Amino acid sequence: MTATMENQTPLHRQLGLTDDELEAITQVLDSRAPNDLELAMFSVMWSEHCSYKSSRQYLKTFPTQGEHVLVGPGEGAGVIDIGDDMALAIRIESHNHPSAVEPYQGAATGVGGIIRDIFSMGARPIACLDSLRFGNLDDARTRYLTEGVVSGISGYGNAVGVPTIGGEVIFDKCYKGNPLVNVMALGVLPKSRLTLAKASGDGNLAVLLGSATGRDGIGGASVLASAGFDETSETKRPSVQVGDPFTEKKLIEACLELLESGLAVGVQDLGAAGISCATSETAAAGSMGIDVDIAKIHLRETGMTPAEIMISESQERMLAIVTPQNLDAVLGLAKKWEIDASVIGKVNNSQRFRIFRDGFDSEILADVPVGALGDGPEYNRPNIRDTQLDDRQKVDTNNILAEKFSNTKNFNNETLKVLAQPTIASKAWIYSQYDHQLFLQTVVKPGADASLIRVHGAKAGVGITVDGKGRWCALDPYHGAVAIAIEAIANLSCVGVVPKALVNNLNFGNPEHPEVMNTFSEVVRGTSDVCLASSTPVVGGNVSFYNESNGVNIDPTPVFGVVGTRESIEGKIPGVAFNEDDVLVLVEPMSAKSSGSGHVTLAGSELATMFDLRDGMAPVLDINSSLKTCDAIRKVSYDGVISAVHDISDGGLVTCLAEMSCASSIGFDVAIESNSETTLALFGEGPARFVIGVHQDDLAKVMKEFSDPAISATVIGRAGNDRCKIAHDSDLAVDLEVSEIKEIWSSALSQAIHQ
Amino acid sequence: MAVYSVIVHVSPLPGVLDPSAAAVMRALPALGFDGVSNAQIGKIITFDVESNNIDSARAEVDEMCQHLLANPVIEIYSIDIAPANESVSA
Amino acid sequence: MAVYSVIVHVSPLPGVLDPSAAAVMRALPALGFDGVSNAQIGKIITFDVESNNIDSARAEVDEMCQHLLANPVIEIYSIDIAPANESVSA
Amino acid sequence: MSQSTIAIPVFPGTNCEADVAHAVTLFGGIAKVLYHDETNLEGIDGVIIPGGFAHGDYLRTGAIARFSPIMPAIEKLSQKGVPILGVCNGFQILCEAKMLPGALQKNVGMKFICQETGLEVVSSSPITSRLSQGTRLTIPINHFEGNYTCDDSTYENLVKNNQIVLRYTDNPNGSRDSIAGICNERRNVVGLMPHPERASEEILGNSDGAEMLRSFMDAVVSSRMALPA
Ligand SMILES: Nc1ncnc2c1ncn2[C@@H]1O[C@H](COP(=O)(O)OP(=O)(O)O)[C@@H](O)[C@H]1O
Ligand SMILES: [Mg+2]
Repeated sequence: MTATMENQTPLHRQLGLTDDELEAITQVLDSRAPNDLELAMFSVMWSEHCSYKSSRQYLKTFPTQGEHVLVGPGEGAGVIDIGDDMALAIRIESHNHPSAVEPYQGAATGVGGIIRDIFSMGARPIACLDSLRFGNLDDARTRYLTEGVVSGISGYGNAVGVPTIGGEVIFDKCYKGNPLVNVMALGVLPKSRLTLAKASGDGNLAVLLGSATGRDGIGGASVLASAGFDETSETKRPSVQVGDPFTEKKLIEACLELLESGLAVGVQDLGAAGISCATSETAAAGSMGIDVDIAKIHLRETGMTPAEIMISESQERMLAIVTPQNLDAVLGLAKKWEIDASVIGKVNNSQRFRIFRDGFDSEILADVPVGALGDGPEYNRPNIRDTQLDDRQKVDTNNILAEKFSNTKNFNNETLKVLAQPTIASKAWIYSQYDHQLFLQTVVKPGADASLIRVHGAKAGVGITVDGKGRWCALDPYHGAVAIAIEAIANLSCVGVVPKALVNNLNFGNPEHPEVMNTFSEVVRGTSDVCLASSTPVVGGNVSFYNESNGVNIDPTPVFGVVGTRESIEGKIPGVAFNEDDVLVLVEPMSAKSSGSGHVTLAGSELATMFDLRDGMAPVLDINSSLKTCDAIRKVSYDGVISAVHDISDGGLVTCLAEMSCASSIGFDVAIESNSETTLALFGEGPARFVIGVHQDDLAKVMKEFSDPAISATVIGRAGNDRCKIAHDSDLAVDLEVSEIKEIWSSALSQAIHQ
Repeated sequence: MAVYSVIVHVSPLPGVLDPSAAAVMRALPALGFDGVSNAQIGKIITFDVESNNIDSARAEVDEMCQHLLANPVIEIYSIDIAPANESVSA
Repeated sequence: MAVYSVIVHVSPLPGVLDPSAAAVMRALPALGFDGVSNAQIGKIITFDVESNNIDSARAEVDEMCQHLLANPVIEIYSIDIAPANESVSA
Repeated sequence: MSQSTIAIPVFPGTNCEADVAHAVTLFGGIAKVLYHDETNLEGIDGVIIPGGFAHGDYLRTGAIARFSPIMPAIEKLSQKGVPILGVCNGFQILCEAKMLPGALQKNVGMKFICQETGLEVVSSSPITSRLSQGTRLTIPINHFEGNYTCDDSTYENLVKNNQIVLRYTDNPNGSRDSIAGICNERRNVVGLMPHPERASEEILGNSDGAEMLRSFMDAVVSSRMALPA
């Protein structure tokens, strides 16, 4: 942490602070230069990762209000009311850079961190979802990363006792050097237990619970997450953190008991910037001051400097603020759950954050205004639209592919190839490694459009999904974000769920590049538009910048977790699997039907990506008619009048029908009339389009639900037999056996991993 | 080609958290075993390898450690190697 | 009382198929390493223990092995023990 | 007869206790979740050791848990003939505690597996009394260490005494002879890797486990009638 003689770069710059930032710190300290410890704490707390200095001005524009929102962005997790005096806590977080350095531990500690955010609010963590991005699996390192990340999530999530009930994964070459690992978590709590991380009350004590503090992750997550990747990343390795799910499990039980019995004034998890962040933030939130006695912090290693101790990111630690009267009871609880506890600080009225060497009458090692660390700079970085985007959007990908296949009438081969893409194929290889059934709550399990859980103690069912197709945002950040948010809502509607809240994880490249800032602000704008139109407030999020390798940024990749409810969990829930003889109906916004609308496109599609066509315009949606279509689907799904439903997403209509067929082992015979080319009709993508399976007797009743002129519903064929047939404008374009399709779709991912 | 007996010893890098050792340390006193300290749990991997000579064998085993047997980001390893008929002491 | 350094080596009982060793044997050829055979993966547990003398220390450690550190149904163990200041070779 | 009371011991790291309690209540019992330092099992009519990761499964699954103060009390109940069921981690703990023979190693595929799995009922026991031999069921498994292993003489005894209770129809983890569940010689202690409580309600899409848990509750009632009041 100290500057070496031979290294002439001043310490603040070595720690990633600019000269202006140093100047600002000096001012905050009343013209005193910070000492090394203070500088170390500022450097972590003012990093991009902790301070949101480039993104804050945009994040403020998200709609965050709603009657049911109990806690919006800014706390450990967002919280919404789900009725019956119950509430849900929701949060998403990335662990991209740690996972690139050590996939197993990076992903594992990502799960651990997000779970702590949830129970710090007084909520019992009940579910995780993961959103993953890797390069293509023909690369050995990518296979290693993929296996490592999935086993890390499995190893930690299963052992800590939080089921991973869904997720998504996309393989694309833009993530080769910089994989993305986003994890979303959900918790449930009685509304009365809601606790915010605030240290109020002069004389209250700060108790550190859980693991001893070691050198792990010294400036780890924050430093790693605030700088891009290049050949020197090797040198960032010593800060790898190792997760201990067993200690976390005990911490969950201890902290929930602590909050349930009213023994803590506030609880805060220790994440990036460790003790510095947790102590100063809780004190600032309560408009108090805090003194920390560094000698009381239990350590795992010898010889640690005060700076190392204060910014260590050792995992599985929590900070509880307790009154002196309750201290013994709190220590007793820690003993029962076999976790270490030590009193490390005292809350006071000073409005200062002070660190003492050994006892509160010893040397003061740091002394800063309590809010200063959390009050980082705010930047208005240059924001300029990429000038190449206009040209790229003019490329007519639909036409290029139509011409490529102008002499093709039979698309059996292309169908099988698309189904074998790891991005399209069944994800069972992943989710069968995750405990997804714990708590006897998973009503719709991974493998469907959205997961659906019953919440013990509440009448409502809770649906949840996570989506984020960066390719669309690379083509047009505004329309791409709209399409992704609608896709998430469409997935929820398949399980009869009304969206209630959105959390976002914005994975972007280097914010010092003006085009990156532009895609960022456009994505925020697109997201906000859908959130407003659908009454889905943003209740939390996370920004991960500097996702670049060797100077090349990843595609802008916003990941949206959307949670919603349905009034009751009882009743028939249609799945992806249709029944023999079901009538198949294509339901879509009327606006998607006209080929000129650009709602359905091959640009950004799986088919285009297979040919390395990466230009064109993202799907352009009419937000209102798309939402109306989702509403209608939600109703027929909730009422149980249909037997099956699946949205048309990656891989287009062919993939949607094939997946329904794989789920049921039943074939289909479908004919589509459209004035577009076969390639677009079969493989075109664009959300808010669905195929439903309906029993003949219910058809008339169901079709009535789609009578709104904004919605189009067309009977396209029937389920049955053991062949999958699609005719387009009277040519038989696809004719394959169910068993062949199923074999390829089910095994392609595991084969690609084990090649 | 000759056959060599190999013993690879893999243990957590100093300073890296070793949760399983911590759990064992915590359990022992409850089981009536006091006075145990500094526990560490590592892996020991033994196998035979064919190679031209002991140097090439060692180089190959080192490669294996880097890529499969150990995780150099969080573990250190050491290699003992000897011609197969001589025994390598554990 | 004196302090003793202990190394306990736990390995699969001969004849018991060890899935982790089998996985290593499967993975090596795929990574281009041929000619490996007889792989076995064991655990190595090192710690310090306080006791009156080396014999009582050994007896205590043997107890720990019997009851906790190894499972005799599938594992065998061996114990190396030495006064803490002398080093025990791995 | 009054409702039966089932003890559900919780070790640090256990996570299926609420699920098992839910299922016990569903099938007419009173669930009593007990922390592992409990030694008084008075009034307990049966025990289900739930799944999870007791002590993090560090060192070996079940290795540390079996030393918990509650274990001798459970063993004492078992000697009286009280039905004891270990599910998943519970099975691993019963093996480590030598209340059941053999051991559970890592799955041959070296991966955690959470999926529906086909089973065949092999013999009658406290969890299969309502199911005839040869009945096929689908029940989820959820483990990394479910690969049942034992030496030849133990295996021969298992076969001779009909102690194999359940077999996988499509051995997912490499278990010897596809063993998914066994009982002790006295047939009151049963361990199995699959989770019947995860397959006991229509709403979860599978109720194949219900008959197993009903069988267990039957066994508890029979044992209460056999025991001196
Ligand atoms: N990384 C993952 N972890 C867990 N489940 C996953 C993962 N990837 C995909 N799944 C599951 O597989 C199913 C299909 O996923 P996906 O193709 O992304 O659905 P959709 O296109 O409808 O959003 C979903 O149920 C999802 O939860
Ligand atoms: Mg979908």
